[in-house]
Amino acid sequence: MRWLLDIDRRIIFLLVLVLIVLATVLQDRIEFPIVSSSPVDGVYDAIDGLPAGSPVLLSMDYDPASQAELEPMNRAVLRHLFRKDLRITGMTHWPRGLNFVEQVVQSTAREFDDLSVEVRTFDSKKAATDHLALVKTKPDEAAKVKAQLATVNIGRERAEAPIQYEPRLYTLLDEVEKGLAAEPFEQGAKHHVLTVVERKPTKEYGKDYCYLGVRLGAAILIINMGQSLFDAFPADKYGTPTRELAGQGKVLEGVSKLGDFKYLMVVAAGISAEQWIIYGSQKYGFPMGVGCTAVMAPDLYPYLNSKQITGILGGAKGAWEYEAKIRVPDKATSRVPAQTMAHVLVILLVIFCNVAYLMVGRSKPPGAR
Amino acid sequence: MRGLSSHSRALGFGLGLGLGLALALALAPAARAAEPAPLPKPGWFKAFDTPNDAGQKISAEWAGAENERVEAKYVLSISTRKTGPFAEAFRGPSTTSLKVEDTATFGPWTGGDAKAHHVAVSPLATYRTQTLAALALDDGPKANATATVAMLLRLPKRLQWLHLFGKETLDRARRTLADAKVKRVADLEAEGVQDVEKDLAAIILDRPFYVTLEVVEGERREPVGDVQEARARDNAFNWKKLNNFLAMLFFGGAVLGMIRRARSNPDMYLRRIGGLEAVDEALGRATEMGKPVLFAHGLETMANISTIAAVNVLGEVTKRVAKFDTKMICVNNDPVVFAVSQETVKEAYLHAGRPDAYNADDVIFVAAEQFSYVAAVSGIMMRQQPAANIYMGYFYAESLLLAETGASTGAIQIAGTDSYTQLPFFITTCDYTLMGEELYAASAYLSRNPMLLGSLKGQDIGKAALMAIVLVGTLLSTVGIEWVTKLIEVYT
Amino acid sequence: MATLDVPEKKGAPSIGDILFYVVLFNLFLWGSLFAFLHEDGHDLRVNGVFNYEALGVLIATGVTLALYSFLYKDNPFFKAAENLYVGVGLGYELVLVWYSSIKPDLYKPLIRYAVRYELWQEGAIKGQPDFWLLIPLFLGLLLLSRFIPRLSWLSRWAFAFYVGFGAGASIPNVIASNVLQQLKYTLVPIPFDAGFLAAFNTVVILLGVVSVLLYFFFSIEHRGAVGIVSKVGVWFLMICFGASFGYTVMGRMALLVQRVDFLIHGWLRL
Amino acid sequence: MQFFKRTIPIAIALITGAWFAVQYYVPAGWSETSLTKASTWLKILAGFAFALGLYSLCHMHLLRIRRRVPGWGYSLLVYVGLLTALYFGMIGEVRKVFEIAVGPIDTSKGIAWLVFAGWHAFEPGGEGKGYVWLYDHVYNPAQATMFSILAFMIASAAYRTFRARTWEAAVLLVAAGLVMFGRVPLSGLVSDFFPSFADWIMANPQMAAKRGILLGVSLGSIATSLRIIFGIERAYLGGGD
Repeated sequence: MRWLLDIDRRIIFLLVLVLIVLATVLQDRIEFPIVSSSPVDGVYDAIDGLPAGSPVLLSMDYDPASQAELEPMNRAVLRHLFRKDLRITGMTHWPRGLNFVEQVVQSTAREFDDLSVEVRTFDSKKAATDHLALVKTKPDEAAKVKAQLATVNIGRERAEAPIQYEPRLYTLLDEVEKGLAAEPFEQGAKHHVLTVVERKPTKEYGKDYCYLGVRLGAAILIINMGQSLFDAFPADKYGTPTRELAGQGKVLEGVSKLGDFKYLMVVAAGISAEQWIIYGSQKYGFPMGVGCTAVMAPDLYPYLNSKQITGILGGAKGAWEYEAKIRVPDKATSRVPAQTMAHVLVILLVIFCNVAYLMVGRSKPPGAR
Repeated sequence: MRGLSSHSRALGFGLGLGLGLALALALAPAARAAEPAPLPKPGWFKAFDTPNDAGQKISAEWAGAENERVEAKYVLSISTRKTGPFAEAFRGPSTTSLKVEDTATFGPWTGGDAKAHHVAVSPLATYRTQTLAALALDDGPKANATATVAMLLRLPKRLQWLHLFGKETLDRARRTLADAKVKRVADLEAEGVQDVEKDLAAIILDRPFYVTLEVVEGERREPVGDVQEARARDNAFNWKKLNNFLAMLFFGGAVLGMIRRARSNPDMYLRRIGGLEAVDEALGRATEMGKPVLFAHGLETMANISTIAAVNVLGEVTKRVAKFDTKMICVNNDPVVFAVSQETVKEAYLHAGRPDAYNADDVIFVAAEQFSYVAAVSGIMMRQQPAANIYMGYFYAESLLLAETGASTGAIQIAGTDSYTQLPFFITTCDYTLMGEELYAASAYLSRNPMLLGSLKGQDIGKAALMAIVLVGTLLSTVGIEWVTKLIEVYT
Repeated sequence: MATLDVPEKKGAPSIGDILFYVVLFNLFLWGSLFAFLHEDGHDLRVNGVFNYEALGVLIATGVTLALYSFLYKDNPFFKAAENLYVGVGLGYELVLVWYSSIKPDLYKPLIRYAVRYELWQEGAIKGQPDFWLLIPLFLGLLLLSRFIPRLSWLSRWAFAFYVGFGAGASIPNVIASNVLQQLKYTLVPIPFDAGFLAAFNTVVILLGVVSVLLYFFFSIEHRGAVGIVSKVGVWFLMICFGASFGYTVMGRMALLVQRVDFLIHGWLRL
Repeated sequence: MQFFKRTIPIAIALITGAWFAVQYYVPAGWSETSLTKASTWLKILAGFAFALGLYSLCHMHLLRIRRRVPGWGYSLLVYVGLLTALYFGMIGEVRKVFEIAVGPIDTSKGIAWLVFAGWHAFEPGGEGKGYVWLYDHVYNPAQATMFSILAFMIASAAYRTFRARTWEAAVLLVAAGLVMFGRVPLSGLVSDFFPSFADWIMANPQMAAKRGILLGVSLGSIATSLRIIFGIERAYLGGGD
């Protein structure tokens, strides 16, 4: 048993490496049971329970440095908000995040475009790939191949015959421009190549969502927003007066101050989450949820316990669970399984070495330090 | 005709007056009902230099009033002349800008009238340095016709500024700009002239400003009080940071006082610090094995206190190394730390009476960046197999990489860091670890210099005070006495 | 020359070592070939121009594998990658020093007036030289006095400024962020009315802070009551270190996943 | 001599230290300016110090090459990396100096092409791309790889050291195990208790100890600062009395 304790550390290195390589190679084939934790449920259920058309505020307070951790959850939450047809108002406290966050909002809104696609079905993957090459090189010839027209809306999880919606379509189609084709995909033993003929936006700026941009002031800004949104943000990022956005049938209809929002979601890399709680929800009373980096999460749990926030999405794990809940597997989903397996390995190693240690007995002098 | 006309006019006038009066009387109740609630009327209004700032702003303060509501706005206007013209500098709902909420300006000292309002406005937002520069540079006739037109268009503004600031201000601005060789306003954006804008700002701010307050709702407008005068000044003390200042005086006093006492009373009890006792053991082992000792500072620069403490430890360790006649390699990542370490090691050898043993190449600058440093130091560990590794300073992710590699070579490892995120890794992989504060105590402990030991005693007094504050403060705030928590707020 | 004189361990590499080198090298070689040859692989030319990106990916892969080979043992591949990386890292930092401090902070506001002013009397250079910068220039030159052993003590003046600034500026900042801020979070009322757990948590934090502080006391013996409380402090410290360690594992694994992701999708294009 | 070697530096440290300790409380414009100026000066000083570092590193490797120390060939690679990075990084500046001195140069052919190839080789018209390329394909991967080695190290450290040798070690082990297990996404399958208990540990006992450490550290650093300012601790000046 002694040797188990003095095991060459290179064996451990090898175990870790093999496991992660396997998990990465078999990424698509690994089905991971996901049990969402109650903090994540807290955010999801709160948003899911809102009636369509409720105004919500989304504060995205991070910058490219925390992008890897926060962008997946930001997108996941946005997708959920859009899918529920809520009226979304976006903003940020961070000047460095201004354009970056805007891009996240816009591209997510684009995912809800109605896509008219020509579906060309092939029997083999080879034929489909060849066709794709043809679309790239000789679009005219490619257009002559017989096709069926269908409408797809990935955001709303809708697709017409001959294809059926499945989550894979999301990553396949979300960046395909008009006139271009997506990579072939297999469904029911057939291989389909989808060529986008037209994109019809279904989410309209100013009506379904808006982006107020950035304003400095942190806590003071939040207090001002609690008094009057129009004074805190006289105009949105593009110069449209916010009063105009509050007109009939517009995104801010019936909203003039923070308390009028039905929900606040904060995706934050810094202290702004706490500021939103203390100066915002505590003072003006509205439910809110927080998404933050894994390091910050423990600091926020006391607020969850005291019910000042409905839930927390913490780091990659939170994003992963949320992606599962809204059935859109994205970046978090592709990385978390490998991470998890390596993590479990470490736990097993610790258990194993302690069992071995106890069996050898503590009386013997320790071997390798 | 004339008589008639005057007659009829008088008649018409009388009739009109009568009718109007009657109408007014008849409609009066209705009109009063349609009229919205009266505007808030603050009882007093004053202006003064904004405290705790760098002389950029002036403050206005006024009493809270009845009927304050979001629709009714307070409007502040400023001017450089008592008679105006005034320009609007602030507009906000009358329910906001309460003084008690303005901790950004006052820190904890917002007290007094709970309903009073406070707003700090920057004259530079109204009278912009760019405008001053434009006017100052535009001087003199222009041959170009378009320039003349442009000048004419700007004339009202120029006249207004001349009226507000006087010719002397423009002259001062002109001199400043000429000194900096600025010829066009766009030049102000150029590199090397950023300070000119500061100078222009100082020229604009160098005068009293006049402030008026009005209450505005829709078309209605009512002035509050008289025109007030204030001047923006550089403040000498930031009262928001008073608690910080007092804390510094207290801790500083405790440390310095104890150092003073230690001079007359050098015998002092000091608890054992295992990690430091182990230094001699490690050096002894290295001597026995004929292998070198490796000393690594963390990643921080020389301006970081942990690094300073690490260099102090380095000095003490080197003295011992010289005594033991062992070899030491000191690896660095920051060039300043590297140079300082070289000096420290050299002097320590000299101090130990072994200047011959000093070799400048023992202190090496191995790499300039975090992970190439890791790669290089790991390489040194694998190839030279030091018998002891000493890590002192502020570490980041490299801590575990170094310590785990060091452990695999079988070296005795002693670490000391105040970077609490890395402490877990040192604790688990090193033989001895100085946690947090112990790093700062290390040089005192090793040198046994009474003055340094005295400062440790001072630290203990500080800790005792902190413990007392925590315990008493929690007790007080639990029974509802809040002022202790106010005392420790941080304002910037 | 202590750092140079210690001879590196020399000896014939064992069979295992040779096997390892051969496997590693072949992995790189065949992997790269595969990466270029298979269907979705890299292209040699893109738009008729040599594909520098693909070449870059190969180099990146080489560096990655060579650095990982250190996990097996110190070896020639690692030594090569290490030294190359040290060189590139230093070069990169030097370029950074030039672009981010010497050029904008010293050359532009001070020296270029001396260098270029005469050439462009009416030229594009606006502003005045900032003569304050003569101080750091002077101190910097003092630093360079270290190249002359007899004058090297002059560099102490520069050290003194550097260290003095660090020491002075840190005091108030430490009080603000580490003393007051931490006290503020600790000094909360014990919420007896918010349920047992909330009150318990507050008491736990209070006990932890006080006992850890007591553990750090230098000038009193850790015996009797003090000994017991500081023992509790040690337990808190151990919980803290264990928990932080455990909490970090996941994040570190993510780094490796990212790297493996590069090898499999970026290099091999699977 | 003692005056120049010892007294002046201590006086400099005293004056700068004392002023920048007080500066924090002085909001006036000139006080802020002194802070920004001094931090810029520190940056410049660090820049000068880089010359010392560069010399040390180059000197060491040059010696290795000259003396043919075993493995001296690897030292050549340091120079290769250094010069490549410097070339790609500084070629633009060199070109500027050239253009100021001799007027515009045509870098599309001849010797000028050879010298300035790094400026445009990687993408026609893409100036300075070479530096980005080097960053993306050597510097960045090397950095990320060294960083990711942590994953292996953390696994082996956990295996080697997490043993219940003493009561303290057992506490550490249990805390680490609980938090690790609670952080695994799968722990929720077993029981909701684990993730929430892990969070509880992080938010309470862990937080408490962290605060205790931070408070102690701040006192230690204040004391060290004062010892520096008042010249009691002067190891950085070579120690001595």
